[in-house]
Amino acid sequence: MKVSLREIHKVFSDGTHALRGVSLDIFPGEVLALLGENGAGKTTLMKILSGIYRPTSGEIYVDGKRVKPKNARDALKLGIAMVHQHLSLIPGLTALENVAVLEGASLSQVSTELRRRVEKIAEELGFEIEWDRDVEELPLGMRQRVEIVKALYWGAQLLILDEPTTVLTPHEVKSLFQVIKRLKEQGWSVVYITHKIPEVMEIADRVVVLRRGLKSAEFSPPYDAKRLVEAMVGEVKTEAVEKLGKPGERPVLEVKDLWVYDGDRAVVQGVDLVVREREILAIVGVEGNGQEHLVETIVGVRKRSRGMIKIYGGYAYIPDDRQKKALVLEMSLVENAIIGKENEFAKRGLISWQRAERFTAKLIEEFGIVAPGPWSSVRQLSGGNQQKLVVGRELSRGAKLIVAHQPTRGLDVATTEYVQTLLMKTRNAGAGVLLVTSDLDEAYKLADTIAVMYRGKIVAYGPVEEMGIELVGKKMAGL
Amino acid sequence: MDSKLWLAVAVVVIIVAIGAFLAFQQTPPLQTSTQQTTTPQTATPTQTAKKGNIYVIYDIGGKGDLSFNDMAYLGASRAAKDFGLGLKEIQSKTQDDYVPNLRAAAKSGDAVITVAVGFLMTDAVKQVSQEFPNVKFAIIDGYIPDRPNVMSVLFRENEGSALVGALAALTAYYYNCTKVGIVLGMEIPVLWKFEIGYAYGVRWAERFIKQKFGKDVKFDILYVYTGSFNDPAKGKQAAEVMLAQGVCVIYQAAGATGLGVFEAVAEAGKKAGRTMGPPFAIGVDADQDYIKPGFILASMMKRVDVGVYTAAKMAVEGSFKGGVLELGIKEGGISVSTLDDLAQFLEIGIRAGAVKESDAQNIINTVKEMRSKIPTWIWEAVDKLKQDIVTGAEKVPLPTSQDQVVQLRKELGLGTVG
Amino acid sequence: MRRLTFSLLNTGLALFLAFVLGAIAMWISGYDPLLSYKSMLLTPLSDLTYLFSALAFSAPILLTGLTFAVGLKAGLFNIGAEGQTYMGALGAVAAAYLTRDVSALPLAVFLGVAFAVAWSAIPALLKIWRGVNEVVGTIMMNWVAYWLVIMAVSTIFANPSQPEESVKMPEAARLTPLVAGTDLTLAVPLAYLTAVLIYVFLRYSVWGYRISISGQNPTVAKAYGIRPEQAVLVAFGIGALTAGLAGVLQVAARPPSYSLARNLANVYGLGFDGITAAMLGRGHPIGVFLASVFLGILQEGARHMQIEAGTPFEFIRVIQGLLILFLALQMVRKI
Amino acid sequence: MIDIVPLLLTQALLAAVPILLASLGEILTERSGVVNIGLEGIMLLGALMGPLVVDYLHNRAGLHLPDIWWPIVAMLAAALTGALIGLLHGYISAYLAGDQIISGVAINLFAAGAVAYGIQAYWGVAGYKQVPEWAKTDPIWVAVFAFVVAGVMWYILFKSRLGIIIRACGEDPESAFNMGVDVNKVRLLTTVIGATLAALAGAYLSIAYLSVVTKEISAGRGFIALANVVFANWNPALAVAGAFIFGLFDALSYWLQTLNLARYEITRMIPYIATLLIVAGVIGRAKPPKAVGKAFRRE
Repeated sequence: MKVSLREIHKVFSDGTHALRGVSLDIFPGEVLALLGENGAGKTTLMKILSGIYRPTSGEIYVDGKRVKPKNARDALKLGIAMVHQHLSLIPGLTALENVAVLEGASLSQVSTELRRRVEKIAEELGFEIEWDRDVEELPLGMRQRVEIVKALYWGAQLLILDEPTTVLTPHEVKSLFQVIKRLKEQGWSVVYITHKIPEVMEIADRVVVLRRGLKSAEFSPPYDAKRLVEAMVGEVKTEAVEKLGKPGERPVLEVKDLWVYDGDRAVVQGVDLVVREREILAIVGVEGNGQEHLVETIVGVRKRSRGMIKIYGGYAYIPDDRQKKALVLEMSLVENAIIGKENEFAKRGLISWQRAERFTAKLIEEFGIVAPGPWSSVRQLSGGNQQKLVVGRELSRGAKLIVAHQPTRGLDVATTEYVQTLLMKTRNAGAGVLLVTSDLDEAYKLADTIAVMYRGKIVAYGPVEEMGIELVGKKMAGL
Repeated sequence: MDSKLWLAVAVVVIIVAIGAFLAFQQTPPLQTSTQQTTTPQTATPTQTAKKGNIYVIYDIGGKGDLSFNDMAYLGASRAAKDFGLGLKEIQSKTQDDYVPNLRAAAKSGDAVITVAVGFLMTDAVKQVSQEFPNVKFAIIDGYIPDRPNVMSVLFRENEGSALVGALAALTAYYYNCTKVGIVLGMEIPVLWKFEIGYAYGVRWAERFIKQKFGKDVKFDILYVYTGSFNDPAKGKQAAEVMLAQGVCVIYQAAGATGLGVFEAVAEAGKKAGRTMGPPFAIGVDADQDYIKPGFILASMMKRVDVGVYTAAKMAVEGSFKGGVLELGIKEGGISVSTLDDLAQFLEIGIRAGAVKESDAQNIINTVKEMRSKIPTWIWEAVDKLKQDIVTGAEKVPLPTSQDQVVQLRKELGLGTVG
Repeated sequence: MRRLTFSLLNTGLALFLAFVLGAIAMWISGYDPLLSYKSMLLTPLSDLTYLFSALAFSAPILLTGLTFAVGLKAGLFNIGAEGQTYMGALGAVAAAYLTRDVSALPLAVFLGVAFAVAWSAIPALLKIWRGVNEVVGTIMMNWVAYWLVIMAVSTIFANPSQPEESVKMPEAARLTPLVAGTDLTLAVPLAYLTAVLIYVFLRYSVWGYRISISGQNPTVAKAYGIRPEQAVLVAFGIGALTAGLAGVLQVAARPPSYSLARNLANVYGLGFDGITAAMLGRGHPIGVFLASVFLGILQEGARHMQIEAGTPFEFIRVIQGLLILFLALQMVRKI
Repeated sequence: MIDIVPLLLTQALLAAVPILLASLGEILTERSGVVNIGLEGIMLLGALMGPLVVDYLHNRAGLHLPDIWWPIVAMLAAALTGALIGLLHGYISAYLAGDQIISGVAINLFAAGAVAYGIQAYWGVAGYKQVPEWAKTDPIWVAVFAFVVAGVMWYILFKSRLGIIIRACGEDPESAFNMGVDVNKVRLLTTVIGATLAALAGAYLSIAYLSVVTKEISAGRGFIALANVVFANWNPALAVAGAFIFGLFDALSYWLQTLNLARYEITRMIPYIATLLIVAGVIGRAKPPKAVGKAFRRE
């Protein structure tokens, strides 16, 4: 099956011009890597192909015939399926029921035929899946496999994988690549969305690079990593982040024997760690190994079951999902800017909104936030500007401990650099940073100390000099 | 605004239109009562030309309470017709509406008499009658003895309740049953008169039986306050519980909740394969014998309509004076329903189009047959008690405070189950 | 600003359509819509007695409406105002029972508010500790309050000389009409002042801010040191404060009875009217104020509609229902 | 004392039926993501429209039917009324993305006025009207119907493919939409069915259980049904238990009262306290559908 996209434009209702005329061909039996940094439009483009978004203009052809998929099901009928980065299985339904949604409404039960065939597909791919559990309870890796099986079951011939490795261990990544190769051999097309160069080099038959909503380059093997990067980020002047001085002695965060349960599952199991002044401790690991619970327990969103957490000198918190965990989207910048420090703007219990507004204006200026005004709602801001607001707010707390959870996720290169620089500056000024990331590059760039988390435990811990990338990779995979 | 909006608006309009069309198919349009055909609902020109208006202020129960509001309407509309007056009805949503309602009536300047229905309006009438000393007020069930422009219409429901208590007990005795019951609404002071009066009548019947047959019979009197005047389901459940414990006659003083009592009694009778009691229910306030013909032994009639009519009449004729108009058995304000009463009520219903003529005849026949099955000595006994009350030979206790009620319950042995 | 414009336009359009449909319904039923509306909306404004009566009705509705509005801010669907109003009234009655002089008034406010707050703490704590949905919690507490207060008024607090109601507020402790011959008591300015205070509280106070954050996004609140549980407690507590005050004022500042009826007829339904006011007023204290005045005028207008046009009382409810239905439509989204 | 038990159980059963029917409807509706707090009003309208339409057809339109058909006609009339209101509420909630709570409150207000007025306007009697013998049916049939509905609904929600679709709309409308589910259509449909069941609950009161229409016949049962939905954790099987327990406590209270074991106010409190305790203690945290009450709009 040959799929062609012609001159696709997408303008979102908030005015973002995400795609500015992209054309693309996907041939049968190839693995096409769609490379680009966050916000380049890769995902938007593929969501249009898979029926989730409607293009503002442009045309889609499947085997030469013009098609207009209205939703994912239409696309699937055409043989196109997408496995989303934030998987789109429906919570509250079992894995099997998620596959069966597409069967359509009927008073009959999910057929045994479906179950049999689904299990067969899973077996062929070497997947082990608990079909009768609520998908919410399944680990992320397994959910991804459910999505792949679902796509195959419903006859997809073009499989779009959106950043599939973020939720996988290195071992799982390997087996995913094998699956992709096997699919390719059987004549399937795979579109592989990523911003990770090594993955591209390993798996792709062809690479298309997107930048700022435009196709910037196309490559075939053999690839030159450097040229790939250039095509992806353009020319970026990266200000080197300089680490100044050694970590101090005084701790700003102490965690001892911390246990956290989610339901009856121990998701954090006896974690010990210390963050000192002028130290960045990077906790790396594949997502879903308890990092989220660890962070959220430290900042008090979740309850610990056992253990001790001591924070010296206050904390700032940059969560991994700014829209859900850091900002109240319906409220204004001013109201968002003073969350957690509302007392500083209050006299006798009454907040002075004038002072809060002045403070916000300062944040806007200092951190280069592009916003219609301090009283416009945060929802109107772009993702990067939302993150700048969060980072600005948090760093202006003057806390001794910064808890940064995936602080650069979803940001473009420039903003990523900016945020990283800010973190480093804060460290240099004497604060301690707990950086939780799944991006090893970021970890190595910033950290003084690296800890690896696997299945709720810290499995390796040491100064960055002693933690070689190979060792870390192994530990992340639980080896 | 988009097309969907208009569609939604259209849906609403259509629903309302269909509903209204269905509801108002009948001609002539709009009669708001069973009892009256000729009382105009709206202020028509002919009406404004009338000599004035009777204002009726209903309490929060409003019309349809099967109690004093309905009966007050009945009396007021009859008076309006007889004396060529207009009728203005004002419904109260909360207790706070009483004063403004009375004021609005008083301020209108065309009120021949303003009738406040219900004891809850006592304070309000006290106040507004003072503000408007030239306006005539009547209050039903409320006690305001010292105002020249307020007539308090009170009823001795305890007397009537004693009569139906005797009727209940004697009928039960006739059917070899020793348990009677009473289902009440919310425990408010007015209802004590029903409860205690009923119990007194039952105990009187015991003495009567002893005298006549030389037998010692002891009746259990079960009573339940359902706490509600508007939930028939509660009345039904309460009555069922009583029936299951062997109660065969149940008196109700519970407004619309009492409808459930009738339902339970009739259902139990029909389940036992009967078209008539036992078990029996006893109605209250109005003549309710028609609601479940054959299963309602009689009704304790509290003629609020008579009270309202009398007050209006006095106002029209200029004989109105403040003070208390107390209506008991003697004055014809309290009675036990008769076949004549039933016929009269049904006649009103037929005129309003609420009852079909053929149905009415069936109802009367059924009730007649039922009554004839009750031996005459029972009716005579009830009559004797009535005479004794009129002459003052029997004094039915009249509880006015909680302590008295508690005391009387003990004395009369209410609520004991054998 | 745009949001405000939308709100006003929506409300205006809803009002218009509800009245038009109401008129059609009246016309079909054979009543005179013009006369009905004139007597319903204009007569209350034509006479000071009527106007003050309308304002007197607006006071308790405003207070219970604020309960719901504060709950909404905290993301709660707190329909407990009904029961808390009963408890407030019970507190006032208890005060009247305990002291027979002017001190009954402050005691009434204290006890009434305390009872109401204690009552609201139960569903609040059940929500926090056991995750009991506040809708269920408050519905159940409303019913329990209903029977409990009836029992109290029928027994210890019964008025021996007028057993259909509770003991009366001592004469000295009553808030009597400010203008003789009307129903305008201090309750009205007090309620309006409360609305202003609640507005200030929600807009300017630290806790008001925390409630808003918790209501909009509890995760964010938790992450930055605001405890949503506390916000729930505070929102319930403030709500109970106003609802309890409504109950107290119904006893202490409402002529002629200055007591609590045995069937709770002078407090029953206020909580639900408050929900209506809060919805009409879009949950904003000033909006709730305007809505409660409007509802007060409707309630006063209802009697004049019955007198002058002979139109039954139920039409008021029908129009209110239609009005709120049209509000739900959110008819104006784009200008 | 023991011989009262069958009666109490029967009473509990019959008192449970309206609560059960309404809460089953609401469970279905909420499972798809729409909340309808207008149950009370819909019950009232159902209780009125059943007898009213039958009366109209029989007495005014002169329709001749065997008596056995009239209760069915009444039930259908009530169902149709419920369906229309459901259509309105569903349309507002789903397609217009209006505020579902406001719409529900409006239904309650509207019904309270319309039913009181309707009884008066149609029959010319204020407040109440007896339902004629020939239009009545034995409540047990409706009880059986309610239990069948509970079973069917349990099957549909948790076993059938339709249920998967419905739950998907309530949990994650975005994803459901992307799977080709017409979310708003599903929501409209479940709201219509839910309101239909609530109206049948009302008709049960007037046609089967009490054989009378009064202006306040629902007497708060719609709100109890709402509580029961939460109590049942949105599960039809548990809703049966919840409604029955509520009915049982209700029945028990009268019995205790005839024994003079407690003041009536205390016995009347029992069901509410019991419900509260059960919800707090036994069921613990309720887990509502994630998208309940939230409108779905496509990007």
